[in-house]
Amino acid sequence: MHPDDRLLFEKSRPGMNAIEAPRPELPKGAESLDTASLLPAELRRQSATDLPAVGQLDLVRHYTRLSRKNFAISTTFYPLGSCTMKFNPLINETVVAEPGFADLHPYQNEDDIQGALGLVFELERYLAEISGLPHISLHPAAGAHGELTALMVIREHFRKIGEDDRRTVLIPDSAHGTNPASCTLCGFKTVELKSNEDGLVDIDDLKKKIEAAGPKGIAALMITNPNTLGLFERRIQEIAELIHSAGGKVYMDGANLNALMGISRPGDFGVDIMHFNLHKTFSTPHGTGGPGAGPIGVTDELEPYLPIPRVVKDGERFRFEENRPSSIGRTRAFVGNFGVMVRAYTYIRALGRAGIRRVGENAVLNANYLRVLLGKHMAVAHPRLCMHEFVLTARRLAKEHGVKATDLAKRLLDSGFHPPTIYFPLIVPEALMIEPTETESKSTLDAFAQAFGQIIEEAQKNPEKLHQAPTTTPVQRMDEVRAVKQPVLRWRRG
Amino acid sequence: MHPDDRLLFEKSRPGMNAIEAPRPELPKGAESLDTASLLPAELRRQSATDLPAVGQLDLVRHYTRLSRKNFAISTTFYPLGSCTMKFNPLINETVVAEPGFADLHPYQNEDDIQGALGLVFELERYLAEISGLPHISLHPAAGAHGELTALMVIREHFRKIGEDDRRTVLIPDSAHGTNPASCTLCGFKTVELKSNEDGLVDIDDLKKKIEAAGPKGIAALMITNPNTLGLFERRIQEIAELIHSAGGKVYMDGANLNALMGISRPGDFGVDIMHFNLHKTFSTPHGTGGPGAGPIGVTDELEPYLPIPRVVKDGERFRFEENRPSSIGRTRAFVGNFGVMVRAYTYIRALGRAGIRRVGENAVLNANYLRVLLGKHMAVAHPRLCMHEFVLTARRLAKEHGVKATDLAKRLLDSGFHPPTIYFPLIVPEALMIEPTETESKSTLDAFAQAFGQIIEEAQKNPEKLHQAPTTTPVQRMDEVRAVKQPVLRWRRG
Amino acid sequence: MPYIQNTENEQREMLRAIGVESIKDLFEPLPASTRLGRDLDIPVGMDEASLRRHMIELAKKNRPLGDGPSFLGAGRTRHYVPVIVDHLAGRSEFVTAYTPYQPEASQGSLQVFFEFQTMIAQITGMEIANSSVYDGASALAEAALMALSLQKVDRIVVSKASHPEDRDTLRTYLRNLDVELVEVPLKEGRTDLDATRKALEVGASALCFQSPNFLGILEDGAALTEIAHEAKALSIVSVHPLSLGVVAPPGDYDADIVVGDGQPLGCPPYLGGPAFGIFATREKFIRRLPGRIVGQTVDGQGRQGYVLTFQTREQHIRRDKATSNICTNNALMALRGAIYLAAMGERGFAAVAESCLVQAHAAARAITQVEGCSLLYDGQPFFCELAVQLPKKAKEVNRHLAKKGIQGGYDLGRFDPALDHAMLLAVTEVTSGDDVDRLVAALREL
Amino acid sequence: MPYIQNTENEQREMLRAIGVESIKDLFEPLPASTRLGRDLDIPVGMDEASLRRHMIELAKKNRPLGDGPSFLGAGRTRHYVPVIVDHLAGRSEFVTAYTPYQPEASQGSLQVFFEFQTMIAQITGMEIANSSVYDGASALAEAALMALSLQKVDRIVVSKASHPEDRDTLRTYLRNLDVELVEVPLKEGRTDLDATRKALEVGASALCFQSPNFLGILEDGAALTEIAHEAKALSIVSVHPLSLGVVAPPGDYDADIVVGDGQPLGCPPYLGGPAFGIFATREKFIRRLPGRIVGQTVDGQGRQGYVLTFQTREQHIRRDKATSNICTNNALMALRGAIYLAAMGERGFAAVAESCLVQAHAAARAITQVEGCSLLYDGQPFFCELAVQLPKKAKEVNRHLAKKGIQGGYDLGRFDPALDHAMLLAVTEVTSGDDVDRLVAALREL
Ligand SMILES: Cc1ncc(COP(=O)(O)O)c(C=O)c1O
Ligand SMILES: Cc1ncc(COP(=O)(O)O)c(C=O)c1O
Repeated sequence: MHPDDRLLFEKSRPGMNAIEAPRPELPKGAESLDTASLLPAELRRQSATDLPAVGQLDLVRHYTRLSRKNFAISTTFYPLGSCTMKFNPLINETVVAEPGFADLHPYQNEDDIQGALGLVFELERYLAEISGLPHISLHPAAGAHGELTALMVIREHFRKIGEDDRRTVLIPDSAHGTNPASCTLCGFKTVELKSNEDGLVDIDDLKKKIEAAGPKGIAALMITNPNTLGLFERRIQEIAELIHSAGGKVYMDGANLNALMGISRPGDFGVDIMHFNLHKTFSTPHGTGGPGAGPIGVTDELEPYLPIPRVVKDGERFRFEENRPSSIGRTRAFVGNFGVMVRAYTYIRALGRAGIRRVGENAVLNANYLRVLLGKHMAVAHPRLCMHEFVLTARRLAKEHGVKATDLAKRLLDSGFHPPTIYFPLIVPEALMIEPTETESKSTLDAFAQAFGQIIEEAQKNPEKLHQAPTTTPVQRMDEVRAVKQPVLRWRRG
Repeated sequence: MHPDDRLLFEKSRPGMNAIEAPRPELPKGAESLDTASLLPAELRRQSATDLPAVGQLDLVRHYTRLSRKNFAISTTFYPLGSCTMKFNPLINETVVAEPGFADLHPYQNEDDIQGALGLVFELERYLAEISGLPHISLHPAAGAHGELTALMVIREHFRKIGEDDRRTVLIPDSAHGTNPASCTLCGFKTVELKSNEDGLVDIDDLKKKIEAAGPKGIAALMITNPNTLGLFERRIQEIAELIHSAGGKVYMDGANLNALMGISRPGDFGVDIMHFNLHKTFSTPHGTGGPGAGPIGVTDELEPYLPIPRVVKDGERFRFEENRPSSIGRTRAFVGNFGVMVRAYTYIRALGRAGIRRVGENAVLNANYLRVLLGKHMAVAHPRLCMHEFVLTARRLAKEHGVKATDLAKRLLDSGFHPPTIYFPLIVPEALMIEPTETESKSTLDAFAQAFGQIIEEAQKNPEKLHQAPTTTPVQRMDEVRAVKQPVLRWRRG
Repeated sequence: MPYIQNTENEQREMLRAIGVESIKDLFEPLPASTRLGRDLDIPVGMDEASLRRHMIELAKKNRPLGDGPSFLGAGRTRHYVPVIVDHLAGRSEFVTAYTPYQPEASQGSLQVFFEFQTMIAQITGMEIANSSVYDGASALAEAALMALSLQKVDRIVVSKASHPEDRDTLRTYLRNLDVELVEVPLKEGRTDLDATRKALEVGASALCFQSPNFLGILEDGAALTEIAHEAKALSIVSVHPLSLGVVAPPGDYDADIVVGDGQPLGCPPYLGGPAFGIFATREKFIRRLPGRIVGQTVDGQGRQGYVLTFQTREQHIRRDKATSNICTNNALMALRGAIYLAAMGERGFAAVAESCLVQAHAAARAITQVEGCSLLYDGQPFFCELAVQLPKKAKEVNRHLAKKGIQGGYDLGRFDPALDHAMLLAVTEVTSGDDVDRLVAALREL
Repeated sequence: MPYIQNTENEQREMLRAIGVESIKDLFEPLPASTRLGRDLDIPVGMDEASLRRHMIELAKKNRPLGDGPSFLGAGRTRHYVPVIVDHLAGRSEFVTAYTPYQPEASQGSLQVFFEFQTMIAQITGMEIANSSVYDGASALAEAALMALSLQKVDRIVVSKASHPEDRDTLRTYLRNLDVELVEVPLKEGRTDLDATRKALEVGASALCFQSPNFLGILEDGAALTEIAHEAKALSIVSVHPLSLGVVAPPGDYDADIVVGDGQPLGCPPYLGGPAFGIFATREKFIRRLPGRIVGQTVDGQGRQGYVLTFQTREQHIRRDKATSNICTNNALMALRGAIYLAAMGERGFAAVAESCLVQAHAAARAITQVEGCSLLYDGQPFFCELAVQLPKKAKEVNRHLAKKGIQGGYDLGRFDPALDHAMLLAVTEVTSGDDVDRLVAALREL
């Protein structure tokens, strides 16, 4: 191992630090303070933190080298399905660093943050226009948080109208794991809906489950549209009507909104409430796993329950509004992930109305093109026009050659591409879920398809190569069982 | 080849661009301009530039991937002798990006750039104090440019005092190539001085060459101290006196000033004029080969000849001064590489007087420590206390095992370290010139020494491995002969 | 549009390959009735130069805290962010990667999180930590949920001295789960120990308190934890992470879960987000922990490396039985926290905390020399925030300070109407002596 | 000191390994008389937070051009720098590497320079380019030296319409080489063709001119080049690189060497430096070219790659016989230029140049509607700078403009005392219509 690849703690040399801490700055005449007496002994820290002590160059090398061990959109194609790994424009990063955005406090006088409040207000307006849902809250911190917040809104609504017994939420079997998990956190019971052979909601099953829930049992349907197979729920309006007639609300998981932007609006096809993922659809970066933002959009009916604070406009002045008796309250501190909002706002303004529409169009174009190219090498789970993504199944390869989706993924790493999402959605065996996004060029898609084709060929001729892959990465396949059986979750002084 | 590794031109797709050019912004009422007629046809560009046309993501990937093919201080130890590859503090980069430094014009009213002029003035003062030479010009763009500018100062001085026939410049055989090259550009004739077996200027040879130059022949001695062997010229004062008695000036190449900072001052040991390399000693980055800055320092006697503009202080106000009749004039446009000066100033202020001295001390400590470690594996050209660097010779290895300095260098790449400077200074056969700098930790030096030791062992047991090295880099040894015989100096449409 | 890569020619080629005529045909799966038949009503796009100008104008409509002395705290405190944090966390391989599902392609992030977990454990004095949740408030809510699932008593007790927005969040999370939330009153600016004992008498899954609490006062964490444990409740402590440089960490007094908002560790205040939520606990609770955890293991060659582990807790595997619904967390901000802690190191971390402590106390001394100004809870220990009694309404005082170019403190009337003549002032290592002098001078003018 | 890595313990260990007692002993090679027996008289060091504050204060003592409308040109013009230039050129693997002596460890830089050379060749219309020299002025001097070594006539002719600092630099470089430098006068703001012919009659190694010239006027490059060639002199043209998006490149009229300052291509003005020098010429002159050149070749495996080539021209091999003394050049700024050109692309590059052209002409029209303001050389073609005759002294006008928050133009009285009632105004794509309106309004008040 190169010495610079050790853990920070192993590089630590007592007495070093990468930053000289500032000396205390005292007001005039305060030099005489007896600093030892400022804290009672029992409140003073006695134990050492043992934080690593390294010089600045060692620190720079440490993190620079670590960064180089990541695959990232900035270095290669990263078609992780359901994650919308699109280009993150650098202008977003430049503007959010402005002190006029970064150095603001949530409790400043509203007169001092009119630009920021105005940005929040406008961004809500844009998201409302894009979704067709008139009211937006930018409060939630990520997609799953948006789901939870939205489910709370639904629950609060039913509580308010005396129907708090509605506790059933219907969720298609193709849904993302956060959907049922969020339901549980909100005190809802989930019932799974079967997908039909077209990969869409089975309307008969839906009817059955609605019935089974009893007259006042359905709280909501949580539907993802386009769904996680990359398919548009053609009968969404009919589905929404069924739910509505049962007194339920239609919740849409908006993780896949990229496909629809400027083309079709959830609010127009029967959705009552949805979440957005700003870190996916709106190009704010994924940051190795966040921060994100998971705004929610609602109909007029549900608006009173939105979390606080709201940002409202009085004449020309923007202000926070907290006094909202029907609100669910807060699901986090402060207004939301403002830094993420700035980026999303910047992105929308860069694209504008025509650009936003071209996003949707080209996301779908790229996905279909790649589907056709890869479809030559492997079965597409639902071989017809897809939206922003599509799912392949390696079932045959697994059966005939013992090569599984995970082996293909690992081998793609050796070709220098990040693999697609694998084993999701759960209803497709040996699934590879591929979302190229609109920001990739045709030549990248061609190159990926070529590499993929070669791997499939190799899988048939020399499957062992795939089982041993990857070989070009900093480490090879990791022993995940050992990680659980002999857990090492932190460094400890040896 | 990964498709993202192609040349930009090969990725070009007509119609794309990574940045939307702004639409022309016209003053009120000027919309009617007939733009086609603004240039006579014969002055209009008719030929296409054929600049590459790529989208923003492709461009980001292109340069991000390219950057990852470089070894750099931020990723690994880079002990290039004579180059002082020290850590480049990131605060330097942060402050120089301030619009108050970056967005200034050389012809602004001086009242609007008092901060900048004050910085230049202070930086000159610091360099004067560090060097012991009272007057500094920050004009030159790099070390070689500083040499040239300084030689012009010397020539101008002799011209002024009627001794323009002094055209001989004495240069030790260990000197850097820029020294003789700069002399030629200044109309001087160079005479080489032999080094003695201690690696220092041979005083007898010096006397002989002074004599040979005739009574009014010597213009200057160009001496590097510590010299390129990493050795301090112990008899520098005696040498300076010999030159001075012959009527010549002592020029010091200050590329190696790092070793002396806070400990010994050229102005105090007989130097009349010298250059600094801000990009080496003062941590402004090397930037894959610049920009640098090569300020020069001079005695009172030589001050009148310094290039213009000078920055002077009138009371509390700073201003440019151009009206200096004895000045050599300009060797470039404007005041100098101000962006580099801001970084050097920041660096000096961070370190302060004590820190600057610790730089010199630890540069010498690190070099000697590494010398001792590596000396166990290979002959040190001059095995005694060195200053900031030292030189090994692979002569024996070359003779006995056919492994040359270049083979060792290439094999070090496979260990993840940047190799030292090789084949310089010219007077040491199979030279490896190693400058660790003060910013490396002992553990890095230990790790390097260990890798080096293993390579030496390998060189004896399995020299072929070294001849084939490197094997872990993006390309292996390049065919340099072909590059000259079949020159391809640009891309052309195929 | 430089963000979209297809030229018109390429679009045509691709459509041909797909076997359709036009982009419109691709949307055949959408019934006409689901389509938007018009342009979106959002502004037209902007070239980069115009957009940048526009954004700078928007930014200029805000007054950054750094524009003058600022004493706002109450959940966001200003600290010096070393420039390396921006430079290193800005590396695009961190910014544009996602959750490290493929460990071989993500050893960078994974090692970062492993080190982050270690450093959070080190400063809190706890055994383990996860690799971040959203923020301090949701971390508290997750901690309560974890306690509920461990202790199975449908009751949570929380100190009224916890941040009001944290308490709100807790209330919102618990509201739908048939869990009783009980608030314990204060006494002299601290959680009332007797009232706490009493509130826990009928049992609870956890006692939640914050130290330093919302009024800046350091709680007697040891006593509160003991009270909780006597009632078989877990002790959940919300911390200001930087305070742990000088203040005894909850691990030292046997707390069960430590949460907090990571903003003071290298994150700009950003109007309240994003920063990251800290979550540390005992190793034996590992299977009930929310969020991502990175573990060390080896590859086939025996090389040390890192993976996401104990994933069976998580929603993508456990769905409605998961310990939490969290998926995307606040990784990039946690990375900032990691770089910050590593940059300060053992010594620097303690030194910054000491600076906050000393400067806040020096400021307290200077402020209380002003006629009519006194510490609201004189004699109580505090870290970097002080509750000050004022001669006038805090609202009015803040208006006066604003006129002097000073960003005043948090109006405690918002916390408790009875305290409308008091404000909470934050003084940290970036508050200069001159800032305090200006504040004092302005206060004298009241 | 965080920049120095040795702890005291380590220092002791290292000294022991070296076999000396103290750091002082390491300096035994320095005779006592060469040692400084005292501390340096420079300020004490600063922690990063204080240093940053200090630097921001210094920066605030300057007025950035972007603070208001600005019309200064004359060798530095303001252009929009796309943010990707900063982000990508700021990658530490570019910033902290050095000259690519080891090609296997430097393929990144080498490919960048190969592409840079190509793009410079493309925009200038020349066959080849080097990988940058210091700046436009020194590039001109190097070009003259190259011409001298090729043509061997000790005479260089330069147009008086070239930038005065370029001419100064040329003069300084030639002064020590026994070369005669002859300046050709202007006629109507352009190099006088007849005078040029005459100046070249006795022969010269080169004719140097600038287009657009210092007065903003586009020269008749074809005519001047023909005159030079008739006299067997090389034609050396200094260009504003952005002008080449709309203006015929020197390669199209058979120029021999093209130089220029790269600042307009993605470099901030930085009070005059650093930017980079452009140097392009004919392939047959390759062995006389100054500076570094990157060539394409293959490795042992046949993989395409890049190396520094034709190094036998250079000082480190040829020493006193080298074509130039240049070693470190301005690589990182050239990288900025490369990213800029690649970002704009064929279309964007032409579009920006067109914007400059159009906006400058629109501004000229607006300005000349002001009583007493006219173009100094009406009817002459210009790109983005205009020489304007004023009703008052330029100095006075600039003072008035400054009061209005406007950074005025370059006082042409500095160029030629006879022109003290004229100024050179730069109008580029970043000059807004509003900027021009404000200028015009201010001029009306004169
Ligand atoms: C379909 C779907 N829904 C919900 C989520 C959850 O979003 P987040 O990770 O932002 O919490 C995801 C993200 O992976 C998703 O793909
Ligand atoms: C000893 C010595 N002198 C002079 C120079 C020339 O300096 P620069 O490259 O800045 O022109 C160098 C740089 O490599 C050097 O090492």
